[in-house]
Amino acid sequence: MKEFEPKIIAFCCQYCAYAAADLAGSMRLKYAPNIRIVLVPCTGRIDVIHILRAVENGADGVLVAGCLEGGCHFVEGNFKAKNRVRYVKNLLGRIGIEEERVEMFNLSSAEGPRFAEIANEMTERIKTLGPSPLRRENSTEENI
Amino acid sequence: MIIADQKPLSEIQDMLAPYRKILLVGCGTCMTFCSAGGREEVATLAGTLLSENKDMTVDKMTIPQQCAVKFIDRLADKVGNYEAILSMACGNGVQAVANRFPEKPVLPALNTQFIGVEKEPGIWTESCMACGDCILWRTGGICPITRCAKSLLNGPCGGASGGKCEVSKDRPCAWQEIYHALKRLNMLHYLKEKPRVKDWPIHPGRIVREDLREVEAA
Amino acid sequence: MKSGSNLERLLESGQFSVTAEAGPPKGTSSKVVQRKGELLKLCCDALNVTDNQTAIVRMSSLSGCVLLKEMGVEPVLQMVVRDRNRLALQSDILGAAALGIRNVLCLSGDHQKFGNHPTAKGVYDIDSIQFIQMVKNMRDEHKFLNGEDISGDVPFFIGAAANPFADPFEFRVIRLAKKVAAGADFIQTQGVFDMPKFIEWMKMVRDRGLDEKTHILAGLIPIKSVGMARYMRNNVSGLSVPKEIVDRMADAREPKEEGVKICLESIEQLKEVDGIHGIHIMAVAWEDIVSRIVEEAGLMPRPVV
Amino acid sequence: MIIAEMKPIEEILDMIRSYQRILIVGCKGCVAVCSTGGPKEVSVLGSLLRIARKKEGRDIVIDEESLDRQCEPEFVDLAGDKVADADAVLSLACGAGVQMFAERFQDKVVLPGCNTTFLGVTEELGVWSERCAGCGNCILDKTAGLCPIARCSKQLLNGPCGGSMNGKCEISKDVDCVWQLIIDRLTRLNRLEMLEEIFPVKDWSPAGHGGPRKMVREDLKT
Amino acid sequence: MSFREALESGKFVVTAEVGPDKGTDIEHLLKDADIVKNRVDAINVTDLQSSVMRLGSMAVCHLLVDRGIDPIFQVTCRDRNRLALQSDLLSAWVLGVRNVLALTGDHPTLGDHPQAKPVFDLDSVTLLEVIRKLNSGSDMAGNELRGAPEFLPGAVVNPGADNEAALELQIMKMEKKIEAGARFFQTQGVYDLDAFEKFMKRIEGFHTKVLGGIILLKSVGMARYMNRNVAGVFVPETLIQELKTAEDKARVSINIAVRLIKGMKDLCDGVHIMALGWESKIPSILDAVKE
Repeated sequence: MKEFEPKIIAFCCQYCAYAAADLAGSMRLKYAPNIRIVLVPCTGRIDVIHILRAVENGADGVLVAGCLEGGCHFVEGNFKAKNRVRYVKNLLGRIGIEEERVEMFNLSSAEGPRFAEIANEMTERIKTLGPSPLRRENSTEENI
Repeated sequence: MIIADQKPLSEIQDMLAPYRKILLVGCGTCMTFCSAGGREEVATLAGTLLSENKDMTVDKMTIPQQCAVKFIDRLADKVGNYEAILSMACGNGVQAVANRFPEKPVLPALNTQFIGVEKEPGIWTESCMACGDCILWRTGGICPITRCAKSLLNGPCGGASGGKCEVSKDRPCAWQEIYHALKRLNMLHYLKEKPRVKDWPIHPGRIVREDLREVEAA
Repeated sequence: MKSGSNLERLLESGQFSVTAEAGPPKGTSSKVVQRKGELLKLCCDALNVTDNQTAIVRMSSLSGCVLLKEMGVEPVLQMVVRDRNRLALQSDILGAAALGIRNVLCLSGDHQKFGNHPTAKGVYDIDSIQFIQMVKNMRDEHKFLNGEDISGDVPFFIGAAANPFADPFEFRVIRLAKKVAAGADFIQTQGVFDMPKFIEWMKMVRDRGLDEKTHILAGLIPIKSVGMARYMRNNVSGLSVPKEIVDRMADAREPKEEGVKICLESIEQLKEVDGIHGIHIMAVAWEDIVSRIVEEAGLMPRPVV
Repeated sequence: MIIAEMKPIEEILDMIRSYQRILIVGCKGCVAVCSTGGPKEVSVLGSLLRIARKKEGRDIVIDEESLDRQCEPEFVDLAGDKVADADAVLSLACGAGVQMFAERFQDKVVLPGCNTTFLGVTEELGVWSERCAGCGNCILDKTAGLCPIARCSKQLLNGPCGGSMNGKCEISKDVDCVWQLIIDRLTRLNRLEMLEEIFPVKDWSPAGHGGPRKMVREDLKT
Repeated sequence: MSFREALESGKFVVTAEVGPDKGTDIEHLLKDADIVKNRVDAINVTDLQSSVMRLGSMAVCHLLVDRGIDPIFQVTCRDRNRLALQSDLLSAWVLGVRNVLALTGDHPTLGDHPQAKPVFDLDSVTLLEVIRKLNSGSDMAGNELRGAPEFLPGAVVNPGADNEAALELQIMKMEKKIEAGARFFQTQGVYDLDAFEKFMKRIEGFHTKVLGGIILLKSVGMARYMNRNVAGVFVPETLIQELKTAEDKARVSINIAVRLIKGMKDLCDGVHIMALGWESKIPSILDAVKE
């Protein structure tokens, strides 16, 4: 049986996480290939619906990566995102989707290695959880 | 929507008695829809006040909502010129304006009545009491908390006759309406549910939604 | 005489009066009320029977009053506006009159949220000041709230509560004035721990001449333990317990004795305050201490008028 | 405006359990302004329901619509075609809107997605509080623009009870004692004498306690 | 024999009712009670009937207990919230009250204080549940009681509903009341025995006792008034004619009551006589029923 390879959507702020991912690339750091990066101008731009759509369309995990607290280019965008991520986690938990599939991280543009670490950490976490319950709909218990 | 109607003119004049320069403020939302405090009613009331008190200054302004600070701010550079603000908003609006301008008397021109709908032109009826725990899905889309005079949750009292409420012959018994609706929708089983005791909300109410706040959640 | 009650006779004749509180049980055990009645009978002029105090369901004040009356103790019927509308309040007032109750204390009541039925519908049809006025009209004009006539007498000595320690402080005396204007014959105050504040309040009361229009009984709460002192200081809104009191209780080797001492010192001070016509002792779950306090305060035997 | 909040998702899932095709209808009036039932919330709820049902392995078809207002029949009727295709309508309007829907589409199951909570204002983004009880007899001119009926937990008309401490209500430290606010404001306006008057007993019949209310304006009748 | 014992013995029980006055004057009421005292199994004391402010039901019940009468304490949900209702029930038990009739209560707008705030925190069904809970030793929030009452709970039902929906709703609610602990029912006034029989058939198998309501017809005007204004009461035209043409109207009125009671003997478990001021006629009615 092939090992499960999760699909993880990462909403990355252009001022920090996206730059950090870039840096990780130019530093030739190796990190899990499961991360699909979506560039956003600020995590404050991420809405509840964006995260839900990702889950609905089959993402096994969603991570939102914004600036360090206090370091947001738009002052408080990452706080808004933090509140929304917490809200979504609660909603998903209540309909039986593991809250751990969605997470918020903070890092600076200089933290290329940290980005690689986050990517690996999230991938490991989702591997432990298994595929999204939404992707399991047609499979039987045995081959999960 | 919120339904209101204008206070008796004599009461408005009583409350305006100490003042000569008034800013009359209308509201562009519910009060416009229920024809109680929109641009048109502002004009009419201003005209009436002026015709009765020749030496009075009544200036008019209507903002989209009086319950939101961003719209109330539009009054900021004007209020200094007036002794009092006469608001044609619901109670929320009057208080929001009063809160924004702490040094200014803010007076209500309307009596806020209820949350309701327009039945036909000129007639509004109450349909929601904002009790905080909606059960319309079990009552055929008819609210017994609001539309039964006794807010009964477990069936009608013995006072209905001819399908009408004991309180007034021109009000239907909400429970008979519920019965017909549930029958039509094939949901009569909801009538046999276990008796419920209502958890009444504690007032004043306050709601906090963390996902919308801009400050860091505690 | 408005009611002919013992409390009224004593206060009107200028005696320093003593009242205490007898809370009814959470159940139908009439013995609980009778035991409190026995304990307090000789040392008090009248006993308040609380009305679902702190919004916790108990036997009603009316039946507690009847039980006390049957054993020869004079009751004060406490009534709150939280649980009954104007029909029930008036109806209960008539019932109490028919059953021979002569004192009533009109209150707002703690919010239902604090009790053991927090989602009950709070009634609050009328407020405590309107309630006082209503009872006064029933007594003096023989009129119900709607203006209709009452058959028979409604002889009540009408009481109200005052809390000098709640905020806004400046308003407290205005509120008392309103209660007096509405018809309060006597006032029982919140428990006094913060003596300077109370004395300041009494000065404002005298400045308005209110002490001559009503009888003010200062409230006292005997403290049993430092835990109770702390709890009241931190958790009970409307109570002001100074830090010194908590410290005294904390340092005491025998906290109960210290509590009695504090209470006795307060009584001594209160006796000296102009306009105070008596004390009201609220010894919740410590009723057996009351007779000792009254005795040691030199207020025994209770006068008969 | 009318303030509402979304029902617990568990309750919504329970009420739509037996339906396959749901039309979620938002309202662009009050509930959109308080971020509970506008177009944005319609799509969030739609997505959530699809996720939940997909997880259960049961199909659901969700159609979305948002109307200018659900408390007026002409707007509600605009949804007619979409309503016809649905097993049930899930309305995110206030209770008045839900009932207007049920009234216009008598043979359709109409379900409430929100709990309507009070008439209030936005204190700050994400925080709403109650301001008006719709009691039908406004006294804000006598109480300095602050309503004791809506904002005092005991609806006292003659000043604060003994539980007012440090400007807060006895029921919660998050709730201001409105009488403290009234007194502060009257002090500023130099009208403290207004407090001395005894407010008479209130007539509650226009406040909804005389049975469900109805308002007729002869000048507007056709 | 107490009311509970009478009911459980299976005999045909009789209850009457007194309505307290508007004031603290109780002489008249006690006189009425004494007239019927030894002829009935219990006397209902109404709770601010028709939302008109009167002396309280509990005080009067206590006075009746003192006179050796077993009262049925009527309690409505109109004026008291759940705290006051439970508290009053505990008190009533202490004052010797053993039977409670749980009612919703008329709306205040029908009474003499139409501006009052009605309460309706609970309704008749949930009030019955509360009584059951108190009987079992705890309050409705589940807190243990120190000493529990043992009330006999009763309720009312209106068999004369005027349309299908109303009848179905009455029966639905009656079932809920039985489930909530109602041990007996007193009905709205009955004048049409056929209709009543149909109603009794409809509820056959319900585990409860039913006391048919008898309202003494004092005049033609009263009959017409009830037909127009009182929900669920229907006086057939034949009865109205009988009363209209009678010379001794009181005599005929008594005859009608006697006939109705006799008719009910085979249909239900007892009768509840609402004499509305004609309490003095109850003994002769009961004598005539025996003949």
